[in-house]
Amino acid sequence: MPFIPHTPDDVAGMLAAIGAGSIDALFDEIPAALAVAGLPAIGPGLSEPEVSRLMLERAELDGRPLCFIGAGAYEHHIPAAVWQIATRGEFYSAYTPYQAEASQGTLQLIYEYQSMMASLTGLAFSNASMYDGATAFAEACLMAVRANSRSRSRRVLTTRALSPAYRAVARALLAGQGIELVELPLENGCSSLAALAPLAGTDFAALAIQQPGFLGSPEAVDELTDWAHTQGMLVIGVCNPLLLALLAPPGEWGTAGADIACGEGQPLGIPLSSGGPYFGFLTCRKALVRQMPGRIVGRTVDVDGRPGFTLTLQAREQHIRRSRATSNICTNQGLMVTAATIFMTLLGAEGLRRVAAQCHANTRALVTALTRLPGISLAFDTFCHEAVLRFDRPVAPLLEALAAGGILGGYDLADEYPDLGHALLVCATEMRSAADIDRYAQALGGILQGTTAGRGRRSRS
Amino acid sequence: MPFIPHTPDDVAGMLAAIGAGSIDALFDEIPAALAVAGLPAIGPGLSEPEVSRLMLERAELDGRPLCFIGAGAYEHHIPAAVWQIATRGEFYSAYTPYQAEASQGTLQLIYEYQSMMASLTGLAFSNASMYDGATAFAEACLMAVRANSRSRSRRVLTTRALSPAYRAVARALLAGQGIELVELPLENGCSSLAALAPLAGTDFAALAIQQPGFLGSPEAVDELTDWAHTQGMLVIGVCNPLLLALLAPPGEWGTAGADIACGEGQPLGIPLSSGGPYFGFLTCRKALVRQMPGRIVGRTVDVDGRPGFTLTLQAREQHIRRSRATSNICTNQGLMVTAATIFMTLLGAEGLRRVAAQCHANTRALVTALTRLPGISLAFDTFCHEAVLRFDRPVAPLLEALAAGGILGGYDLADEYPDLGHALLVCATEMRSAADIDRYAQALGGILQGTTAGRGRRSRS
Amino acid sequence: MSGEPLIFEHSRPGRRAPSHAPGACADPVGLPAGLLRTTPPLLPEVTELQAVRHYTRLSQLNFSIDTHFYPLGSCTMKYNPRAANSLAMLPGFLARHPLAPAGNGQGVLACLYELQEMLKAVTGMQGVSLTPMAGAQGEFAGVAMIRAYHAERGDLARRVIIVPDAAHGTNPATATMCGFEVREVPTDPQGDIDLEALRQAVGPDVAGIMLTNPSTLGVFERRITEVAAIVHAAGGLLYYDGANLNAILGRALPATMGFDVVHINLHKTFSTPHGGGGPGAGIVAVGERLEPYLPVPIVGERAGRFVWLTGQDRPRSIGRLSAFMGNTGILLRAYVYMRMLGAEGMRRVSGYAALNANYLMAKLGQAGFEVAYPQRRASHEFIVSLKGIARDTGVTAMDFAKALLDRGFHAPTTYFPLLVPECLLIEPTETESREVLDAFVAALVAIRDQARSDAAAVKAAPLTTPVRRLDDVRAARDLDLAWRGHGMPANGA
Amino acid sequence: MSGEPLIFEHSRPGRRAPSHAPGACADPVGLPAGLLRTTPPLLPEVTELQAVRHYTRLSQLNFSIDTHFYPLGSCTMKYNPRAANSLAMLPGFLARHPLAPAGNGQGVLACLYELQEMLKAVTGMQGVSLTPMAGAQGEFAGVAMIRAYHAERGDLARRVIIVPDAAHGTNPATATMCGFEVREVPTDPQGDIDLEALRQAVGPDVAGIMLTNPSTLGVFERRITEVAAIVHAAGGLLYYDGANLNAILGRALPATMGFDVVHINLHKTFSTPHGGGGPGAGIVAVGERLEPYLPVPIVGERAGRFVWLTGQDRPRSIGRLSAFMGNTGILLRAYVYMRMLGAEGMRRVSGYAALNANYLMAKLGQAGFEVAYPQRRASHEFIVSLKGIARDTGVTAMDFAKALLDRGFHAPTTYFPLLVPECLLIEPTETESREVLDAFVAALVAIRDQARSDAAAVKAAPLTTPVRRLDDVRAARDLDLAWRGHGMPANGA
Ligand SMILES: Cc1ncc(COP(=O)(O)O)c(C=O)c1O
Ligand SMILES: Cc1ncc(COP(=O)(O)O)c(C=O)c1O
Repeated sequence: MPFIPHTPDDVAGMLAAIGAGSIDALFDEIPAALAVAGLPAIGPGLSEPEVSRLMLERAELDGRPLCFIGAGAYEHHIPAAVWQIATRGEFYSAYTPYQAEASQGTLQLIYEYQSMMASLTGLAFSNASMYDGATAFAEACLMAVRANSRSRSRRVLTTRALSPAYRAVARALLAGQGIELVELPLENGCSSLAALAPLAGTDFAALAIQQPGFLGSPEAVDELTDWAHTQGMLVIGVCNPLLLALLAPPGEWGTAGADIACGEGQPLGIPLSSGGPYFGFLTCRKALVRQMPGRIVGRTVDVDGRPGFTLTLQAREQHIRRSRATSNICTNQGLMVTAATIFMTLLGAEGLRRVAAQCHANTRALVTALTRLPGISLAFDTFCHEAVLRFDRPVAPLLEALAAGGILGGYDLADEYPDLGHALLVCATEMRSAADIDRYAQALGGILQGTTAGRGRRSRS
Repeated sequence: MPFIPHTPDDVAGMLAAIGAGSIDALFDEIPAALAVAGLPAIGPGLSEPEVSRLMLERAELDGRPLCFIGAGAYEHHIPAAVWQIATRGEFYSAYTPYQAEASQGTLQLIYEYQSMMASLTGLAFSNASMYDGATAFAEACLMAVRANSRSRSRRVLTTRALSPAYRAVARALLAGQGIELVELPLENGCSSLAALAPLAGTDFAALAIQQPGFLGSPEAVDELTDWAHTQGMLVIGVCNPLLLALLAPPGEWGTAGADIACGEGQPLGIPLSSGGPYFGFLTCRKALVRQMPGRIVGRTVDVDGRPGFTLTLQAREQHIRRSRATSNICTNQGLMVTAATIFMTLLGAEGLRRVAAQCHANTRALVTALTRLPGISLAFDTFCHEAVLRFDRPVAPLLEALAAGGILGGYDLADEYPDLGHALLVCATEMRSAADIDRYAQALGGILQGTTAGRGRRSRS
Repeated sequence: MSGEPLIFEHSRPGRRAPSHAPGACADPVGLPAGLLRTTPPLLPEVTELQAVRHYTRLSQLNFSIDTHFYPLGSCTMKYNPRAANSLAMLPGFLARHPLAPAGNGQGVLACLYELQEMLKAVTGMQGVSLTPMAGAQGEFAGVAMIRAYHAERGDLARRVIIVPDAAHGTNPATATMCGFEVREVPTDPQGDIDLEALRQAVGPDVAGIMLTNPSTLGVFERRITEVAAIVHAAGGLLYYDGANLNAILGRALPATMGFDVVHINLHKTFSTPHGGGGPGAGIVAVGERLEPYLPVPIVGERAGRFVWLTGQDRPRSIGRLSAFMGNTGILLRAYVYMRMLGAEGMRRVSGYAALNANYLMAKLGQAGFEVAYPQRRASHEFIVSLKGIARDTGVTAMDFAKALLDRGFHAPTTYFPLLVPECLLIEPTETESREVLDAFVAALVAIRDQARSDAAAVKAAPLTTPVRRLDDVRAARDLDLAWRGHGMPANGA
Repeated sequence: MSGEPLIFEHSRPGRRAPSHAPGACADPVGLPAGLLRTTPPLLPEVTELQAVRHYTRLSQLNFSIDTHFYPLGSCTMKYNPRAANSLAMLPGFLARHPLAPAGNGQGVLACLYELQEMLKAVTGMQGVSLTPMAGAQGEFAGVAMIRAYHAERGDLARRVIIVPDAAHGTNPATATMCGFEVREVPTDPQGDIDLEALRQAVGPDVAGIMLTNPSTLGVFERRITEVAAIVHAAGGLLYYDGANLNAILGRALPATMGFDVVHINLHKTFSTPHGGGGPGAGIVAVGERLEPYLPVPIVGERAGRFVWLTGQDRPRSIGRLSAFMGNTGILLRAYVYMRMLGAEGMRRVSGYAALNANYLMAKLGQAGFEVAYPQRRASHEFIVSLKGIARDTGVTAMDFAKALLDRGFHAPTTYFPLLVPECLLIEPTETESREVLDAFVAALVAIRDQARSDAAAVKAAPLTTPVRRLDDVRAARDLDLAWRGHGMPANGA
């Protein structure tokens, strides 16, 4: 009986104490018509050696291609200490810190996390995490709609330079409450400033912009923020937290700074892992904190006057406020926050800055190498750590050929941005070496010439 | 400065407190003629991402062949919990528990380990570990020579059925003290009982036997033990601790039981890892404990009468007894003992027994499959979890061809046991499936027929 | 501060001990200077040793399953197998980019596909989406599907979701997020839903009902078939909050009970870790009617290869709930656990969870504690009310909770469900031994004895934890949510 | 029992919660029944949760570098980088069988080969063998090589190894294991070896001398060149105990000092973990004269491939010291660490280790503590003698050690080296910050103050550890070294 400690004696003694004849008898309140005898569609249990072998085989099934995809999830080096500490049982197997006195480890760590995120984004307060960057964005929109007392609309102005996936998630999450997203068009890979004028005077609860934009180019965040504020909108900044070591934080955009910042925490020490678990971060100006969704930890004192940490402002949350809560979120992404906090501690401001700068330098090198090939050009001149390349032919077959040679060449923009022509979003993080970039360029050159790359898909350099 | 916390201010302040002008000045007692300015042959430091990439590449360089080698180190399933707990910082980064009050975790664990090893081997007392099975064997011989007051010889009788590596190590370690190993010849893969008679009356301090023998066959431990005892020798049993869940423990051999048991702890949750770190275990009869080398933990009470654990019988050890110590061992294999103790706890007696029985069953299946091939026969009928196969041609070229196909076919006995002809020691632990065994048989069949195995070397089934 | 300073207090300006980042790298070329950061963020400057020591020490301040009995009702804090952790974290799984083509993920997709199939089996449902990232998001997906269903039929008047008064807070909060109003129905004295009140509550404005069965009161809703008939007859759909599935695993199927949609907290029944707050995974399973609306992506199979089904394949889907594919790593852990249990192991889960809960309930009842529904079977959890003791001694459920910490037990859930005064919701789970349960009973008895002899002593608890009772009022009033630097006020910009 | 029962006390007969072993399997066929075990060994029967909880709790009872400052002199308890751990435990490394052909181990052999080369560089020696499994086995290898050297020359009268009185216990013990007699030489008042006594001690019966430099007194042996000349002139060889190499890394080379052979404790200078007792790695490096005798195996290179060199390739070798290849996993950790440091990082190790030691010595001297060699530079460690305080107050070095535990510091090494009364051998290492050192000074001052005002209070320490002072006499007298089952006497068979 894997995981079950009961001896036959235990079972007999316990049933006697209960006054029941068998374990099955404990289910006698289930109406007979509803009772099932088992789960025939589920096979027999596997021992740990058996399941280990199965998973090892599956983990190795697909090789380890060289990855040049970014588009919202990034391969960065994760210090070994991060997960060795985060998976310690005391962090890994605890619940939400409801009993503060028995959870000071988790609580203090979250307080430290909140401090780091507040400082990274240049805003006053952070919550303890959202599910991922996309849901954090949706909750930021909801928060803005609730908080902007000057606006009577249920509309948020956003832009096609903001991640298509984030916009899709926000649409799914906001639909029920009748909140609508309106999108600024693109101009040169960025939100069109020219498109602002016609919108002046229209009632929007908020403007949401992403820095850098999904296509890698920096947005004119100062102009956009100031314009939105003059229009009575709140400003939501969506950011890659790693790049915030290098780029101006939302709290410093324009004259007054953005009001809310959010984004995907994955770059801060979270493995790619096919898409999750990641975590969303969410920070805001002081005045908005009571509209914040999710858990928040505060520092206070105990009866002896010693400092300590506890969940606070719980009156916003579903377990107290129920149908009038700021959100339905309960379980968040605690363990990811644990890892991210250790990651930020190990890297420090200077370490984050270096990683960000190196990503930029590597992507620049990649762009240089690929645009030397015939029929490939850089779409938008200014970029941060990813860039759009324009091709003279459809990208999909090229990506397929690259993948067959063990290279993931980038993110094809054909579906989401057909107006960009044959366009590919590429990214070379600090993990890609000069040799990796060279290998990509060689392979693509070969494919373009009609020859195949001809290298084994598993080797890395 | 990786790993060094000092800020420039710290350095200045600390040098001022010392009254030194620079860090280099702190080395001014090193005569100028001896001082070197650096280590030109050593390259620049690598960042963690760089060294990680290097090691990942090296770890994956050689593929993962299917292994049918045993010969003293065995691939067993290691429950995930074992190393997740053993590498917790509190175990991983502690020193020898000199300060008992600050080391109760390690001390209690060793006490539990000693209890388990004592019970597994059927002897009274265990120490806290030796370096590996081979050095444990050598120390057992030394111990026996010191302890056997009836013997005036510095000779230990052993046998060719005992691991050649262990005998080699013992020779290296005993040479300085003029202790000699005499070897019983083989008969049918086991120690020759017929060879005993001529030795009767010869003075040996001890008889050392391995159960099962290196060639996989069980020794007549009862007869050997009783004979040795009648001759006034002590008896040293060398065992695979995993198999002790199935086989009679040394403490129960013959009428009185062996006096000392030792062996390689690797099968108890220690990864193969190219040969180490493993650990040696050593247990003995109560009367011999003061001749035991190495650390020993005892249970006692504190000043409040609470039970607690501490290093004990330290007067045997080098840091107290110096040149008259029972051994020079100081650092042992503590972390491996931590892992092994968790391993034995998770498996329990029944789990160990099942693993041992499954290894036997798999090796039997392997023998059946391979002896169906032409020119291959089983050398010795009775075997435990490895067996000797006899070939009609040299084994080395076959092993090479198998290795090219991703199969490690066994341990070639040509060097150590040329008298056995073309002989191969094979082992299929519980980790080898029926499909694995089939793959081996197919591949070998193909090679014998002059065709190559033709399977990719990385795939496992 | 529990004796351990903030990580910022270990920091010193100018400390530079990096080994994790590339060497110094110039600022990016080509980016407008105005977009660059001018003052670095306030992150600590410490060595790896300082970081490791700090977070190791912090970890030791926590209670957790790996260190303590943790009978937190509704949360199912049972053992999280270590194999699930290490197998989900195999380098091959961790390295895979979410946007890598499916051809590059057949290993992980095979696991997810089989997980979908197993989840259909344990619920009796016809379709599964793994994407919701926690129970509450699973609820969102379910209610959004109910909404989409009515909307597609043009049945736009259904603006109400019915929720029992004992429901978890996420249920009403979810209904609101989906744009519904909440209508509460009461519980009858036996702990079942009040059928008369339910009949009153349903009508043409009702989109559906959210229920958990066994309910948060720890008892099985015996007239569930009738409940389903009433709601379905009125044109509403039934949502099953699967937080309590542990109690009936392999014993009854939500589909047979009449539910149209269910979420399952994999971090409860299927024992993925809760990580001090998350991540979870709140997969949804649906019957035929709601199948078209499942959130994407879903894993499909085509010609022996696994593929992602997205909005293009499933145009009636309520859409995407995460940027990529939910909490994949958690899904893998649940997959490993389910494969290890197999059919028999799953039935054992509910069997032994019920055995432990009923035993604990019987023992506490015999020891004189007031059990909320003494005539009922406990499910995998049950409620003790300390109303009487609180009245007699002034010692409350909260005081008991704190006193338990001093005795080495995590407290049960307190003050939930809201309708039982001074309640403890106790869920021992199937992975705890009888010895632990007996020790827990002894601790509660000892605390009650102390409450009678020296109430103040109980109210002074905890004494042995890193901090004692915290000033929550001050925490909410003088908000200190972030460290701002040495000598800076707590509140900041 | 520190509050945590023995694992055996968590066990219950009949508990069967296996998930790690294959299903039930019949007893082997063909084995004589008489060879089979009749009563199962007394191993615990517990669930995985019980095991995990028990050993997690036990771990929390330890001090360790990851949780505490651990200034254990001679032991070099500095930070063990976590990357070294995870990289040495990559599945590809762990899975490799030691008897797999070298062609199947080019990755690991490349690391070991480069490690050999780096170790030559840091010692100045010509040959390296990685096989010794700890410092003491490195010593054995070294002295055995010296023995083989003399023996091969027919110089059989050399039966003595000289060892300074301050030497570590392993030095004389090793000499004995190698069949030598030990002759001690004294230390002069400045902490250097007494040259006059050495001249007396050498002679045709002397095989060699074992020294560590800096010595265990924490000072550099300034006249090492003279020492070498004296010993060499008498026909002896010089052995360097590299336990203190951390102090001179990149500053001086044992080869240049005149040593013929050196061992290095990789678990000290090269920061592999000590694991609560081991494993270590005690590699040996030798000059030309001893090169042929190095223990096997050694990693060689042939035509661009790495190979194992064994006894067949090296017939004059002293032989094999482990069944396979020593503590390979530890060697990989040291390799990672050395690659991360590089040349500059290695010099920083000795520089900052010396800075910390000299700073701490200066601060303690200024605070009025009696430093053993105040006129000397400290190496990476130094000695404080509490003789005066012990005389005045009765509070001993042992009492100070225990009182430090209560203040959250592991104690320094006490009562070693034996020749300084009431000594503390203090080694802060380079990875500790100035703040920690200052706090440590403050703690020692506070203990001394308490010793003067209330000696009994210091002698009562520790109070905050899981147990208080233990009865060592009883431990040695009423030997209880193993649990024998419920209700069984401790001593057993
Ligand atoms: C009954 C019930 N429903 C819903 C939830 C919400 O699940 P989650 O925390 O995963 O969002 C919980 C758990 O907290 C619960 O106990
Ligand atoms: C000076 C000195 N020599 C030798 C040794 C023995 O090394 P090991 O413990 O690795 O056997 C030590 C360490 O304990 C030591 O400090």
